[in-house]
Amino acid sequence: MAFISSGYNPEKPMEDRITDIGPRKFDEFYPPVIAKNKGKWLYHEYLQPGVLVHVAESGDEVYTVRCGGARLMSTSHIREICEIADKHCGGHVRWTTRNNIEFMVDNKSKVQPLLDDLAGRKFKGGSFKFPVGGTGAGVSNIVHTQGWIHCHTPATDASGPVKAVMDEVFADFQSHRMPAHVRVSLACCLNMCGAVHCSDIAILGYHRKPPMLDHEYLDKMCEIPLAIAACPTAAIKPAKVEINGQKLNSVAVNNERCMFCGNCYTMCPSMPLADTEGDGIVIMAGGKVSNRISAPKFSKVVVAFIPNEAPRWPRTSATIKQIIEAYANDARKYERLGEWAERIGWERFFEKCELDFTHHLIDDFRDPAYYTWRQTSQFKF
Amino acid sequence: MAFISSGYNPEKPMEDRITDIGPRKFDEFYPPVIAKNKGKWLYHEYLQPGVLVHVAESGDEVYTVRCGGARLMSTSHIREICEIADKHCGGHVRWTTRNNIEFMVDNKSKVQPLLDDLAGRKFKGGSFKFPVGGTGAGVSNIVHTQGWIHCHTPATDASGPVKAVMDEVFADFQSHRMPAHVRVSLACCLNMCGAVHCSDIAILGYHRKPPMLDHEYLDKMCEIPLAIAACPTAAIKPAKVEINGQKLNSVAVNNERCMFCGNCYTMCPSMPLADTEGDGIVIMAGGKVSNRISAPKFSKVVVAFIPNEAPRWPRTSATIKQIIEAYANDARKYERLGEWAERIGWERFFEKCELDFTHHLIDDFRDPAYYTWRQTSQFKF
Amino acid sequence: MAKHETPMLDQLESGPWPSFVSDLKQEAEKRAKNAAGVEFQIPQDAVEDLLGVLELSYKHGRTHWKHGGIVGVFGYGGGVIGRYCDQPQMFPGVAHFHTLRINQPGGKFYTTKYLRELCDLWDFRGSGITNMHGSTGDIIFLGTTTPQLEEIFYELTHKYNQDLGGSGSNLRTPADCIGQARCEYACYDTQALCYDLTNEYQDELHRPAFPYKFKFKFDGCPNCCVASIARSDLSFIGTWKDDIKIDQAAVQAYIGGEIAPNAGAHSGRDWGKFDIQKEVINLCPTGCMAMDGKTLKINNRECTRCMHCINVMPRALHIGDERGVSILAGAKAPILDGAQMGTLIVPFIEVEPPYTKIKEEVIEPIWDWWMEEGKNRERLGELMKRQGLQKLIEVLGVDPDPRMVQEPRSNPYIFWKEDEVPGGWDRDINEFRKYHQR
Amino acid sequence: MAKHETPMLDQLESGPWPSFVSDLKQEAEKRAKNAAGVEFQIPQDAVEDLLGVLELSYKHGRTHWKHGGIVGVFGYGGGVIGRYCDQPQMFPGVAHFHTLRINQPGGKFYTTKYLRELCDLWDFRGSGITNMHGSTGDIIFLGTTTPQLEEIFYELTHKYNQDLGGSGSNLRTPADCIGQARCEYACYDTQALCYDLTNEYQDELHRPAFPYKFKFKFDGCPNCCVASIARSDLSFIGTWKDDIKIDQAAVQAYIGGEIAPNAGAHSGRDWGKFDIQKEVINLCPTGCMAMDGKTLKINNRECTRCMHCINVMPRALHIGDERGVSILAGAKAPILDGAQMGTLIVPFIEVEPPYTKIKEEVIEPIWDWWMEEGKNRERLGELMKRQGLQKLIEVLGVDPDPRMVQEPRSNPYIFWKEDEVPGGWDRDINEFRKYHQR
Ligand code: SRM
Ligand code: SRM
Ligand code: SRM
Ligand code: SRM
Ligand code: SF4
Ligand code: SF4
Ligand code: SF4
Ligand code: SF4
Ligand code: SF4
Ligand code: SF4
Ligand code: SF4
Ligand code: SF4
Repeated sequence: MAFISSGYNPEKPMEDRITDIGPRKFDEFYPPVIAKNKGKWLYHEYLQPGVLVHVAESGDEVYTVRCGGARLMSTSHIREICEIADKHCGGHVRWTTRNNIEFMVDNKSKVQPLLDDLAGRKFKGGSFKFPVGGTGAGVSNIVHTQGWIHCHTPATDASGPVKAVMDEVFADFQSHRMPAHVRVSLACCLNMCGAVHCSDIAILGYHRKPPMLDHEYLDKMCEIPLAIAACPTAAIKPAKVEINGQKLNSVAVNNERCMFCGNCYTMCPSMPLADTEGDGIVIMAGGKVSNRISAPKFSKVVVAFIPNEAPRWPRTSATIKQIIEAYANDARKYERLGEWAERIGWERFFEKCELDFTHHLIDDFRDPAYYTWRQTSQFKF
Repeated sequence: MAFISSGYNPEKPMEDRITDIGPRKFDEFYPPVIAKNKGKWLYHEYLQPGVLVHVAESGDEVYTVRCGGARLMSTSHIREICEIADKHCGGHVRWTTRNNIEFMVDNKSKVQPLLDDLAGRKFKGGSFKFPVGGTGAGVSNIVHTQGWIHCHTPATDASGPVKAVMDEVFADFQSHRMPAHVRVSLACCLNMCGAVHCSDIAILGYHRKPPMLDHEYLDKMCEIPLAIAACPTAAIKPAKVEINGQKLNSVAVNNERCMFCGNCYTMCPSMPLADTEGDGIVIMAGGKVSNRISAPKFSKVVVAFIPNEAPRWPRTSATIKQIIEAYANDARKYERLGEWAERIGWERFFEKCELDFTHHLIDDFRDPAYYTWRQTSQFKF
Repeated sequence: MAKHETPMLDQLESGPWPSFVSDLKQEAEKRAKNAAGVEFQIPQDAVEDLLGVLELSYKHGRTHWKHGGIVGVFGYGGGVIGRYCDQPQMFPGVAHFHTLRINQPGGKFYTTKYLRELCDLWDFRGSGITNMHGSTGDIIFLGTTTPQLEEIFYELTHKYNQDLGGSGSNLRTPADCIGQARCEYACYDTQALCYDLTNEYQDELHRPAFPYKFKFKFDGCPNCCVASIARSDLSFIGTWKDDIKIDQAAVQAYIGGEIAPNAGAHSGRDWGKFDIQKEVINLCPTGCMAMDGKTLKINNRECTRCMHCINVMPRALHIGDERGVSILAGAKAPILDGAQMGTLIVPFIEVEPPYTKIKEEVIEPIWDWWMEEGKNRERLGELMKRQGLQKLIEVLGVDPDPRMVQEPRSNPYIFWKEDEVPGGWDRDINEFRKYHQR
Repeated sequence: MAKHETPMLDQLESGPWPSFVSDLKQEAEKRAKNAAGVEFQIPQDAVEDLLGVLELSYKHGRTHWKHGGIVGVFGYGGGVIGRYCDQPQMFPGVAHFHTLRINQPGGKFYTTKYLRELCDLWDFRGSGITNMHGSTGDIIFLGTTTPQLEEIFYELTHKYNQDLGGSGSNLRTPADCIGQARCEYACYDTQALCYDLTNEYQDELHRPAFPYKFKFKFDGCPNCCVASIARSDLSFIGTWKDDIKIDQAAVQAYIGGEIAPNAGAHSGRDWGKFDIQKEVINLCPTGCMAMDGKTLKINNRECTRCMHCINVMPRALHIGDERGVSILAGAKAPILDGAQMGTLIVPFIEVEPPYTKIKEEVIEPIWDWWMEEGKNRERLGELMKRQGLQKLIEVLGVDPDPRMVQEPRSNPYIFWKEDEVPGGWDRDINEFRKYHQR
């Protein structure tokens, strides 16, 4: 492969340079019906799961067909999306904030042909390329992060567990039988690149072993003071070690104080945490971000640990299914998962979801922990 | 006055000594109707504010007349109580957990004579000795602490503000027009000897100046390390000072970090805080301890400071009156003050009570402060 | 004539509420006259000087009392609070003015005989001024001198069969609500349990062996009339396990307006006709009530025993029969880290004399832990915060229970223990590096 | 034939949900065939090796990516995340595998023309693998080598009029909900505000001058479809001041069952006939709604604009006309001290281009403060926690407002300032001792 220059001259990086131009302007990309009716929409309706119509003051309508997507996406796949958009949508398409793909048409007659086209498209392995759904009171796409596909700190994979869980709850991606939105998110480590901390159900990668210390290289590869400062629990101290008769500057970790956050590893590659048996998944539940009825809520830890069972994470997906079913059976219309848990009481949540309540689920992190304990005589037997 | 020995021999303190016998046993003191029907009460009713009847399974009844009292009480006053109890109640009387006095009779016919007797008793200065009330949906007696009558750390008096406030709300001690119980408490310093932190309305003595340092005596009168350790904000450091040419060990206080808690003064008399202008009253509101409907709640600071306006603390009592009136006008039946404030929103509470919201009322103490800020787009204009 | 002018205090004699100033004055006068011919063992003018020093505080806006110093009775580490005036020359009658805490009887019931005995003793050996009662619950004898302390203690124990209460780093005087003595809501005998534990733990009450103070309070039901949940290191709140008993005829009587709701507690205002739906069913925090035609139904499994419905209709609804207590731990005042309310550590336990389970499985393990781990001046609640609720659960040897928390943690910062994680924590970095180059 | 065996990944090809493995395989195959004759500037087998290294991670249960190192484009401090494989010999195609963050267009609307241009560029100079989209909102070009970074940037800017997004201690790529483009709930033009601020602050976006990352997100209404309240340092949430508009005829149509509630979002189950009392009025969190005969009444002064009633009856109820945004500050992920949600710091502000008030009275003062006071790697929310909400209010120069708190403080630990207290803090101990002896 021969290097082909774009025109960029490394000798004169500033020559011709264009910077700070920002993104392309949104209105270049609006479909005509959007451009025309922007800010003048009157209402919307679901024709079926995955299919929406919005009606404008002008009487114009826009029909949206929402498709699930693995957001890890090849250009081949994007080109196929373009092909569909050209064929049905005048060359326009959009993505949602949860990585679904939206094809919009401006006339009802165009909806069925689009749906038929989408239904026919499958990957070689047999999975749908463009399953329609993800709207209303159902389970939408899982927002997620990099995992083993690209990041250096994950405690689990992202795309794999997402695929496994979405397969498990697929019927609810395509239906409206839930009491309200169910929003599932995944973050592969505590950095939580996403709104995992406020999701109906959150899948979180978590380490459970303190960092290993690569003493021989530590001082060479890391800024020791930065590694020490990175630790939120002050578990890291400077230390002198002797390796092969050589005295080296390094660090010591007080394992008892470590909460496995990996912040030290972010600052210092000589402190890796990853471990086959140590790493796995924490399940959280009951968060939300909308301000509808109740204020936004943080998700709560409901299962302290599930091992990484690649490639299909069966216990993780079964647990999530179990929670979703208990919720679907018991919650009231419009009630989000966290609202349901609070109404029935968390003691009932564990009972109805058939989950164990273990000591790990009791908050013991800093002062605010105290406010999560039960300070009333009100409880259910 | 000649010393009269009880029989105690200081030379032989252990001679004849009786210890660890505990309190007198409760059942020695029960009125017969109580002793007989204990654990077999069926229900109760209020005949009028301050007058209760309890009906037992046996059909027996006990009528209780509750009287307000200054809990700071002379033996003269107690003897007068005994006189009444002998006359009407077979020589029995009790006190409530809020320092009210309860006279009990076992027959309805005995109630009116008792009430008449009580109504006639007044102090020379004109105040009632035994005002009847303090029951049901009204304002009961104020539980309080020592204040200037006996304690070394108060930032306000106790008995004085209590008298002033009770005079102000006296009509509501004797009526049932409130939406629910209104429980007012007073603590003369942050030690909060009482359930002030969970009261519908709390009157709290607060210092606002950091301790003075009596360097000349500090090392002699205090254990410097204990004084330093006492400070919750680590504002105190050891220091050397020169007084009249003498080098002395003492402490230095970082005034910026001081929150005026007086904990150092508790440990070290050479660090007094009291100050005429610095000291005064904080008003808190919205707490409760019962588990009825909602869980117990902490009171919230609603007025950051009112100066000590001895002898009648007019601004303190006016402010409390104002809050109680707003509550009485606006709350629903059975709704405690804190439940009301939460239902209407604290922005409305300040509006309806005509209180200023100042920066002092925003929590800035430690991590949990954050959870009191508004983390939703829901608010009222 | 009064010894000191008290123009400011005098203003507190007007107004309807009982005036403590008037009362102090009547006591001062009584002592001055001494009609009973008492051989006062402390200055006769103590109350005059108390009024004087209080007036001075009103003028200055500052207290005139100094730190206590260590005074007490032999062999006890509590029960007395030392107090000295900072202007002893001006007010010699209160120069030394210590308080004694007398352990009140359960439910605060008295006979006049006993009260008069206390008054006689206190007129003779003290100021004649009391608090009925202190916030913890004691009878407070307010103001005497050091030499009188042993004398008072001797007379109390020998003549009146009465002991002192607590102060210092001790068990403090336990207190209870009136409970079964006169309340139909009481789920256990608060007085009996309070009395038994007070006597069982006399040593802890009198001899400081704890890191700091420790309080028991006993509420017969979740209405919490002695505020145990807010101010006791161990709060005992009565509750029940089975069903609320319903008298359907009485329910109808409430609906029909024949019985006033909430026993007439709202009689001071016209709140309109009683509406069971609005006033009871809709306010039930769990929504577990409903009218089924003329029958009131309660789904007791979902009831959290908040007392509301029972409070509103005491003649129709009664507490269940399978009774016991919930125990909450760690309540305290705000110093140092902010106030705490009690945390539910034992959802349900039987209350049967001699209360062995409560003592041996709850109180004593907690004390052992706190005495082992608690720092000087660290309350139980603070230790719980510092070492975590988990630790207390371990100490109690019970299973973690979602009833102990209002909600599970929202941070995932779980401190795993080495033995919980397969393979442990010792790993060979060079083995790791075989698979993961630097 | 595939370069690496991937038996574990292969199992992720089954099941209905789109398989990323199948997609990666189709891309690997496409590159292997190279029917289009692309002169790949990074290894042709990059995707094969990506599958290979991922399979290895599935086997080990551990990632095989190393720390990034500093790579990027000249003059920018962000937009590129460096990444290296820890088994480069086994997987040379992904030995260097950096990502580029391409600033997505507002609302994530695209033309196929533009998407194809991006695909062409990325097939040519990168792996052909993307994330549509990253969690912050960017188009993620996943995997290229260091020498290609400048080339890609040059082509993006010169040919496609397109810039990079943010990374590092910068302003991060702002993101918005679809808003007015297709949503009747939008209270302002999220795309316009997002675009304007993105362009206004290009310097902050590209050149690290902040203590840490900083995020803007724009939600058109309190439904928060871009989750701004949970994950942006400044969250802009649309709202209104006046009344919800009611179409009473449409209300009746909902009641009559002619229109499905919540636009049909609950169509998958029989929830029974729509009951406006149960489903709307009783669920309104402020209880400010009522039916007055056939008329729906809203006491708008008490409404907190939670959106519920509007969501349930979008054809009957419409947002008010006096529109603007609420601004909340400080949301962030849990590292280090626990997650934070945004705190309401500006209850209401108008949204009118050129948005001068928002820029000069909110964003810039906050940045000045944070840049002055923020520690290294301290997010705005953490600084707010450390210095207090008071401080931020001071920075904004506004009056404290009870709307900024959910409730007032329950601890009374007020840090008074010296100038707030008459007489100041310097006092003469000897003067004090005249009145208070030792
Ligand atoms: C397309 C999208 C915005 C975008 O810019 O891409 C969007 C679009 C709409 N949202 Fe949303 N929401 C979108 C993400 C969100 C999110 C963010 C998220 O999930 O990460 C939330 C917050 C969720 C949470 O609280 O955890 C969100 C909370 C809502 C709500 C409040 C739901 C609730 O019960 O709390 C509504 C109101 C409703 O559903 O009636 C709503 C309503 C709507 C409406 C009906 C608005 C309208 O009139 O057009 C749109 C179609 C709804 C649907 O999907 O059924 N949208 N919506 C996003 C689609 C994501 C997807 O592919 O699934
Ligand atoms: C006598 C006393 C117990 C004692 O051992 O001395 C007592 C006695 C009763 N309480 Fe109480 N409560 C007593 C202090 C309390 C306290 C403690 C306090 O105020 O410090 C509380 C907690 C208050 C709080 O939450 O801040 C308390 C919360 C209740 C409640 C719950 C009220 C609520 O709306 O939250 C009830 C139920 C009711 O009123 O219907 C109740 C009910 C009752 C009943 C009706 C119980 C009964 O059936 O006999 C008794 C008469 C009520 C009355 O006073 O109107 N009692 N009650 C106390 C009288 C204090 C006084 O003199 O005013
Ligand atoms: C007398 C009494 C107030 C009253 O007027 O009723 C009282 C008086 C004092 N209390 Fe108290 N406390 C009294 C009940 C309480 C209560 C209420 C309760 O027990 O229900 C509390 C709050 C509950 C709790 O324990 O948390 C209480 C929390 C404190 C504290 C703060 C303790 C903490 O952990 O936060 C202190 C400070 C200390 O211990 O140094 C304190 C300290 C004191 C001292 C000993 C002052 C000192 O630092 O030396 C006071 C002596 C005053 C005096 O000269 O007479 N007092 N104190 C109460 C005891 C009377 C009795 O025995 O019946
Ligand atoms: C690519 C992306 C995840 C994804 O797959 O979508 C991502 C990937 C990384 N994030 Fe993130 N973050 C991404 C969105 C987020 C979000 C979500 C958001 O912006 O809405 C968050 C939570 C919100 C927030 O900012 O608090 C987030 C919170 C973090 C944190 C924790 C920051 C904190 O203050 O708590 C870190 C740790 C750090 O900064 O060292 C982090 C660090 C990282 C690093 C750079 C890892 C590191 O320490 O070097 C990851 C690089 C992965 C890689 O190799 O590709 N990432 N990161 C997201 C950016 C894509 C995009 O530009 O669109
Ligand atoms: S959540 Fe952690 S592991 Fe996953 S992409 Fe973000 S930083 Fe990397
Ligand atoms: S993983 Fe986190 S807690 Fe453990 S040593 Fe590293 S920085 Fe500290
Ligand atoms: S509250 Fe403070 S000043 Fe008042 S009695 Fe208790 S310790 Fe003394
Ligand atoms: S008053 Fe409290 S905060 Fe101030 S120096 Fe003393 S102990 Fe510290
Ligand atoms: S706490 Fe319960 S049992 Fe005790 S007096 Fe109050 S209402 Fe009665
Ligand atoms: S006690 Fe409370 S929770 Fe139980 S049924 Fe009555 S009102 Fe409902
Ligand atoms: S946040 Fe509001 S305005 Fe934006 S898309 Fe969602 S519902 Fe519409
Ligand atoms: S928007 Fe919410 S608060 Fe306002 S009227 Fe509708 S349901 Fe009630």
